[in-house]
Amino acid sequence: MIEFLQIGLDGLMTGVVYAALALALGVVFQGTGMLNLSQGELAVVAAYIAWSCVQAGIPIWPAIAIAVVASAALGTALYQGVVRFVPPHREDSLMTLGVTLLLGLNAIISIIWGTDPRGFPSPFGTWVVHLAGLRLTSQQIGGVVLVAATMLVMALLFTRTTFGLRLRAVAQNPRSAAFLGLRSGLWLSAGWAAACAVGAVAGVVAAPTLGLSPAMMTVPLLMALAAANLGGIGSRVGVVVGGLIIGVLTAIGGRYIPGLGGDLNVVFAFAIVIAVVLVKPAGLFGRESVVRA
Amino acid sequence: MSAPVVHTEPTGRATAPDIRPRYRTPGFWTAVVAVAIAVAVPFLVSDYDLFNLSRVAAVAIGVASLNLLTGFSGQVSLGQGATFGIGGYAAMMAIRYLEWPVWVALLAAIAVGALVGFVIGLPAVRMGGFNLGLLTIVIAALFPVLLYRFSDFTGGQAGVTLAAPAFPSPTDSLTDAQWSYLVVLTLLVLTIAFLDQLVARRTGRALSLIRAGRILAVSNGVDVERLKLQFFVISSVLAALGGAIFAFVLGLVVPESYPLVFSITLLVASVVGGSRSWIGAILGAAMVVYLPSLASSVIPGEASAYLAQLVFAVVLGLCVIVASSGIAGAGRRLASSIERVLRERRATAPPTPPSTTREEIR
Amino acid sequence: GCTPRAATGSDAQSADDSPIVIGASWPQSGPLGSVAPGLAGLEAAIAAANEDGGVDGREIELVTADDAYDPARLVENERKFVEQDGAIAVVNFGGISIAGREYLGQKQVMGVSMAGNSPLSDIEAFPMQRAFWPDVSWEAQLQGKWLTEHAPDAVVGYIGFNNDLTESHLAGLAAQGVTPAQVAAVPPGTADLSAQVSQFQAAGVDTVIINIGAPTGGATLAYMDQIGWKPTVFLSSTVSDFHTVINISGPGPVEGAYSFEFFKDPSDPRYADDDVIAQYLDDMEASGHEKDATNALALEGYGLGAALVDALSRTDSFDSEGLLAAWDSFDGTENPMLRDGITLEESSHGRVIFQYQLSRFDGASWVDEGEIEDVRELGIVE
Amino acid sequence: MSAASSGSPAAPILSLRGVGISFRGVRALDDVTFDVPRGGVTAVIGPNGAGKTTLFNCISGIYRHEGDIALAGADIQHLRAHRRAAAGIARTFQTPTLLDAESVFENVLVGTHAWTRTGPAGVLLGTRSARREEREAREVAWERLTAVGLAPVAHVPAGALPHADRRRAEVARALASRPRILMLDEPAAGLSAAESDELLELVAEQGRATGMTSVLVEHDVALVMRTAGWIAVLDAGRLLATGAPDAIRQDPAVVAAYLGTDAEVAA
Amino acid sequence: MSLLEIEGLRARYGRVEVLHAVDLRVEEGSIVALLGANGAGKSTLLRAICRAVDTSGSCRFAGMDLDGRSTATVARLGIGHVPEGRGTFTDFSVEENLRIGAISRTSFRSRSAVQTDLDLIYETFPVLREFRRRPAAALSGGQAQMLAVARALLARPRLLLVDEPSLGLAPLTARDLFERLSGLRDAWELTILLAEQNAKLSLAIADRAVLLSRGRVVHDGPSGDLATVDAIHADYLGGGAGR
Ligand SMILES: Nc1ncnc2c1ncn2[C@@H]1O[C@H](COP(=O)(O)OP(=O)(O)OP(=O)(O)O)[C@@H](O)[C@H]1O
Ligand SMILES: Nc1ncnc2c1ncn2[C@@H]1O[C@H](COP(=O)(O)OP(=O)(O)OP(=O)(O)O)[C@@H](O)[C@H]1O
Ligand SMILES: [Mg+2]
Ligand SMILES: [Mg+2]
Repeated sequence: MIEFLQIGLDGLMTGVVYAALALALGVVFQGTGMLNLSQGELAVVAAYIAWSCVQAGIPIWPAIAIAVVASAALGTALYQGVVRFVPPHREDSLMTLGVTLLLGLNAIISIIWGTDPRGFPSPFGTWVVHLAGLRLTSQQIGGVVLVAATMLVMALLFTRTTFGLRLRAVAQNPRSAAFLGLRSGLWLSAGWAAACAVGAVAGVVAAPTLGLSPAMMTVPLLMALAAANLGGIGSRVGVVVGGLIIGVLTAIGGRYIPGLGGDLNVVFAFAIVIAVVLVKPAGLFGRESVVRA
Repeated sequence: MSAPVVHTEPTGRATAPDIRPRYRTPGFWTAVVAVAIAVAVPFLVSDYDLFNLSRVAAVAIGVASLNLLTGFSGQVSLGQGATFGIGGYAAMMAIRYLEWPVWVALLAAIAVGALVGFVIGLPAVRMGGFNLGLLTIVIAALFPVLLYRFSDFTGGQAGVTLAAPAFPSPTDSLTDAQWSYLVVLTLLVLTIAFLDQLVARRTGRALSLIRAGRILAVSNGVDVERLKLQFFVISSVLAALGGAIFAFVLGLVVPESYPLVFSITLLVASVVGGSRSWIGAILGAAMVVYLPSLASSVIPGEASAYLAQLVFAVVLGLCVIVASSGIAGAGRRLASSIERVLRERRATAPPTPPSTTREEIR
Repeated sequence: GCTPRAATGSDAQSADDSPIVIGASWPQSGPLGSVAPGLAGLEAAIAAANEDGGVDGREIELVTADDAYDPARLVENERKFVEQDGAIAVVNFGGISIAGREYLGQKQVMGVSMAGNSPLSDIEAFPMQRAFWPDVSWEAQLQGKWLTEHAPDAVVGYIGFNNDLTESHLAGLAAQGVTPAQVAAVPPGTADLSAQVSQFQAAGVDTVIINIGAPTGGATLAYMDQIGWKPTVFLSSTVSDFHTVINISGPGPVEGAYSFEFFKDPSDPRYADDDVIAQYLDDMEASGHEKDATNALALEGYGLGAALVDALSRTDSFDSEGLLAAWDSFDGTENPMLRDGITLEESSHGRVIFQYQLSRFDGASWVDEGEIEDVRELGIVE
Repeated sequence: MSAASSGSPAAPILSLRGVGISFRGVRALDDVTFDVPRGGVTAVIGPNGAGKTTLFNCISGIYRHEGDIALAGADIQHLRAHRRAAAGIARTFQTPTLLDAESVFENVLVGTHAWTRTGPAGVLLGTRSARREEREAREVAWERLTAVGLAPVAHVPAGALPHADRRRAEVARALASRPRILMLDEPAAGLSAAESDELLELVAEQGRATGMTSVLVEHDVALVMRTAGWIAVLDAGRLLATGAPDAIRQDPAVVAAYLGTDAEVAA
Repeated sequence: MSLLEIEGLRARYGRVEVLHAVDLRVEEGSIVALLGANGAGKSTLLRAICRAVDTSGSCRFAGMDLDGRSTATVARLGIGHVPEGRGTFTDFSVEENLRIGAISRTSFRSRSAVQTDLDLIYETFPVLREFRRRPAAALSGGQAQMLAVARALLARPRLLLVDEPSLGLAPLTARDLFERLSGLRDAWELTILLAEQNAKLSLAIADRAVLLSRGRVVHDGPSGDLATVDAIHADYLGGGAGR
């Protein structure tokens, strides 16, 4: 039983990274209607920026702050420099653009920082908590707190301010939004900035566990996609819960379902996601959008 | 009934626009010329180039199958590479373990492709864009893992290889590479002719309706699920065929050939080439085959591989931005605007009779 | 000879002074982009040889191409090397070399791969293909043998990739009667193994064999250290160097780990004063690759280059056949990448390295434990 | 298609029995029961949100609904939407929905899907019957297109049409499906009085020629009174009244709920 | 000075010009009915004022030149637009749609002011209050039309451009709406440019009527005049001004 709980807990902690990345995916999806496949790579950039700052002698927390801000700036730049030239509402073009950004960012990361994997210090120190036979590392606890805080900030931003409303309006119907005085360029880049800031948190939370390498977010991105489907990409709580569930299901599946093991463990999680979306296409927390004649 | 305001040129037609026979469309003749050139190519270039061209042709079949799915029936798949790979494995294993002849092995690949298409298609046609994206990306991600997992069966890392060329030249006057290229080219042309017919007329219109929205489609009598499933299966069949041909060209199948990235690359090729165009499929395939090595050959020095990747990404990005309907779409637009300019120049020469001015046609 | 420069001494005569062409298709981008320094080492070795007058007055021309670890591109590159550049040998990295061996066989061109994958030992079916690293299963047998001798009751957990390396490794262990109680075979890209570690712990694992590269191996060791779990650790030789593991985990978590090693690590402080390494570092710098010089993979690529130059210096004819014959006749040949006392040897099955030095990480450096072991003498290889 | 393929001429072409539907608590239709007489124009009127469009959606099978619907005596409530379209139920949409990138002609041509039969295989092989059918479809589409007056813009992309022409294109598309029942959802909205009269006249003419029945949802009461032979009034999802135009005009409940003072209704 | 002064305005879609040198003035506080047959260019004129199509020519709003400004800026200057096809945010709830209408009102007092206006809107269209939590996509055609008009009103524009507001409204509701608009003109100092097929409804509240034909203004005068103009331009109005 302890083992089951411990493995579930480990999965939950792994899921934190998925959750953070899925949150970023969700923000950019709500804010721009784009499924941004380069979100993982953007998170990697943030992690490298933080790492470089640490190398330059900046303490870890300011370094992380710099990475978050720089990511937001990068997001804005990407929107203004690239994304806005692609016709919106062209799902496949936007997705291809995401792949293009992924390849491009990956190349830039590799050129600037090299492909050699590196260690990344945990900003939370290296202590361990034992509780009722279960074990949590400082990194795991800190990651949870950081991601929860990010989710909270996003929730406040989206519900307490008109930020979310503007973002969604511009994404959903740029023409009508313009008639109401919303500058779509401004808000779309704001959406990108917010998403990239969230992505930066994902990168910084992931780096100490996963190590820094240009490909570090490839698998988490896949999981984050599944998380977004499971929870409902339109729901901030949904994507986070989705990420955690995916983490747990993957860990449990790998351990307890015969024949899955460490490589097919994702099958269990994915099968459940697919079953859920077949029954509830908008995901667990998503709201079905009404289509009527 | 009062006629509508028309701000474009009047057609003045009194009857339904004719169904133009294929041989009267410019596209048909472009295709004929292209095929003629393609047939002449093996006698002009080296075997090495033919190998690459054969790869392009095989990948083009895969991209075309994806065009059918994405461009025409509106289902974006991120997993076509897996089906492509399944076709390759099916054909190679049929030859290697069952010792079936090559052509029968191709049929086996087709059958397996149909089965896979049906199994994936059943849930897929019930899913919308985002969910379908996940389903297909999962399939693409799991495929290589499964290949390793069942390595007794699939050969694991060593994969399955052919001991002899799949399409050996029957005559001494052609090298194996030349012959194989011609065979692959023929299959590509047949595939495209097939697809071009398939999306014409009534089915083509049904597909437009489906892309425009479910309610519109069913209100016009289109059985959306059924048609989508049919197209999912056909698309898988062609992907499997392309994969089998690709495997024959390469002479082997190994898991590394079919990572998730490959599936995504196929989608990129489809979009960049032009997902509603068959020429686009070939252009897209040529792009993914040639551009990476081209980019690495023009960029010398340290870190060249990643600069090359960056160049690749920039070129893709430019294509997506400049030509939102793909390179083929941009080409078509360019051609039609040239045509229009020419036409206008011709039209402005003689004084236009007043009875045909725009205002008058109401 | 011990450096690529040794080649200069060759006294074989040839009327021709056109360059000898060798092709290298290597992952420089893509999923294995991080192995690119191997190619840098290879280039440095060839450049050094050319600097010193080449082989028999002939320059060695190394044509390279990126294959992004994609078999189709590998085959494309090989075809280009062979058909357009006239290469007499083709060098690759890793398991996808399998994709090209059929073609090389047809064209009668020698292929050398830096890979421990067992299928590449099959020189009967593919007589033109050689592999530079020893077969992984041999090292696995050494580990198994050590375990049966020193810890017969060990409960073993194994962590590796879900590919044939793991299969070969497990087969090697099994040959020595060791069956891991727990196997975690994960796909490349998985980095968070905390659940697997918990599973190992719960199963009472006390010995962990890690054959998984950067960054996962290092991250896992760091995690194990943080949670205070200290089993006996075996690191496979190819994943025990500073770049792959120690720089990521930090030295502490690796302390006490064992590894059967055969190559040096330019980052290991113990080689700070090593002449051969100094020469290597100079050559890396001279060829503009100083950035990669501390990477063990670069040293291995350099070693591979030196071995090729050595073979060329001994060949009668500068073609594939001659090179292959020379390659198959190493005899106690020193090589810059190999640890002291280990040499390149001839064999009938294409591999050239048979000796290992059991090492233990003392917190700063790998230190030798006992004598060099030779898998041929131990009966692991005939 | 024959006008009286089944049932006696007196029998209703469409009968609704207890049709109802709810959306998350909103009872959009409740126990709607009435018959649509064969031939001519039947109007369905009612205030905004009364359930008129929803009724069309139920009849065309887009929603799963309660109750029974019979087309010419045959139950169709179990048929899926595309089967109902094939059975001869055509409609237009309240917000005109066209394939904006395609030409107007293509937009009308898609309407023929309902009665053409060629499947992918037939298209692929280009059989003689497939070609004949295609030719016929094009002729029908062209004829309907001309009838609504869109022939001059046949090759213009539908996205460029002004609002009123979009309505016409939709009507032409529906007519091209050779319907037995044509459901028009506010066809006159955005058209001037003369234009809508013309459009409705055209529909009526088609009805006389083919035996097609039209069901009209419209807020232009004068137009309704002029064209419809039979009127059903919905209010808040319930059937308020049915009857001939004169009777409806007098019905106090209808006047209160929908029509307002008599002045509004002056034809 | 008129609130809106348009001179020689041209608008084009791609290469096709559909407005040819339109001149138009809208006085502050007036209601101007824009009439014209199908395809005359009414919607295009409204879009041109909002800079939502390719335009040239002069267009001044409250003394400011609109040339070179974006649609969003024009909206922030105080021009509201109820577009053809409504353009509601279908995934938003009704109330979100309304609130987004007021999003550009930034004065610090606006919060309570918006609430007051919202209450007024709910009073006018009780059905919107009833459905305020539902997604706008669920609304019926007429309800959505009300929402579109209400949303534009909540922005408290100085100039409201309305494209066929009566579309899909039941007769009583349409009459109500027009009365309400006429009332708001005084209460909120609105100026309204009204493109409407239903000439009878719009002429009833309009001070002036402008008749558009094939992209040109063919009549511009007090709305009462249209009885006589009617005969001349019968075909432009499609056979009669009144229904
Ligand atoms: N898909 C749906 N989800 C939720 N509510 C719906 C849906 N469809 C219709 N409704 C509700 O059902 C009621 C009837 O809508 P319907 O569109 O049928 O009205 P209508 O009579 O056509 O009105 P109008 O004249 O304004 O077009 C409305 O209150 C509407 O909000
Ligand atoms: N998006 C577009 N692309 C090209 N042409 C267009 C576009 N929209 C409108 N037009 C053309 O501009 C002209 C004027 O259209 P507009 O929509 O302004 O007319 P309208 O007066 O509003 O008509 P209606 O009363 O039918 O709404 C029409 O001839 C139409 O074909
Ligand atoms: Mg309605
Ligand atoms: Mg209009």
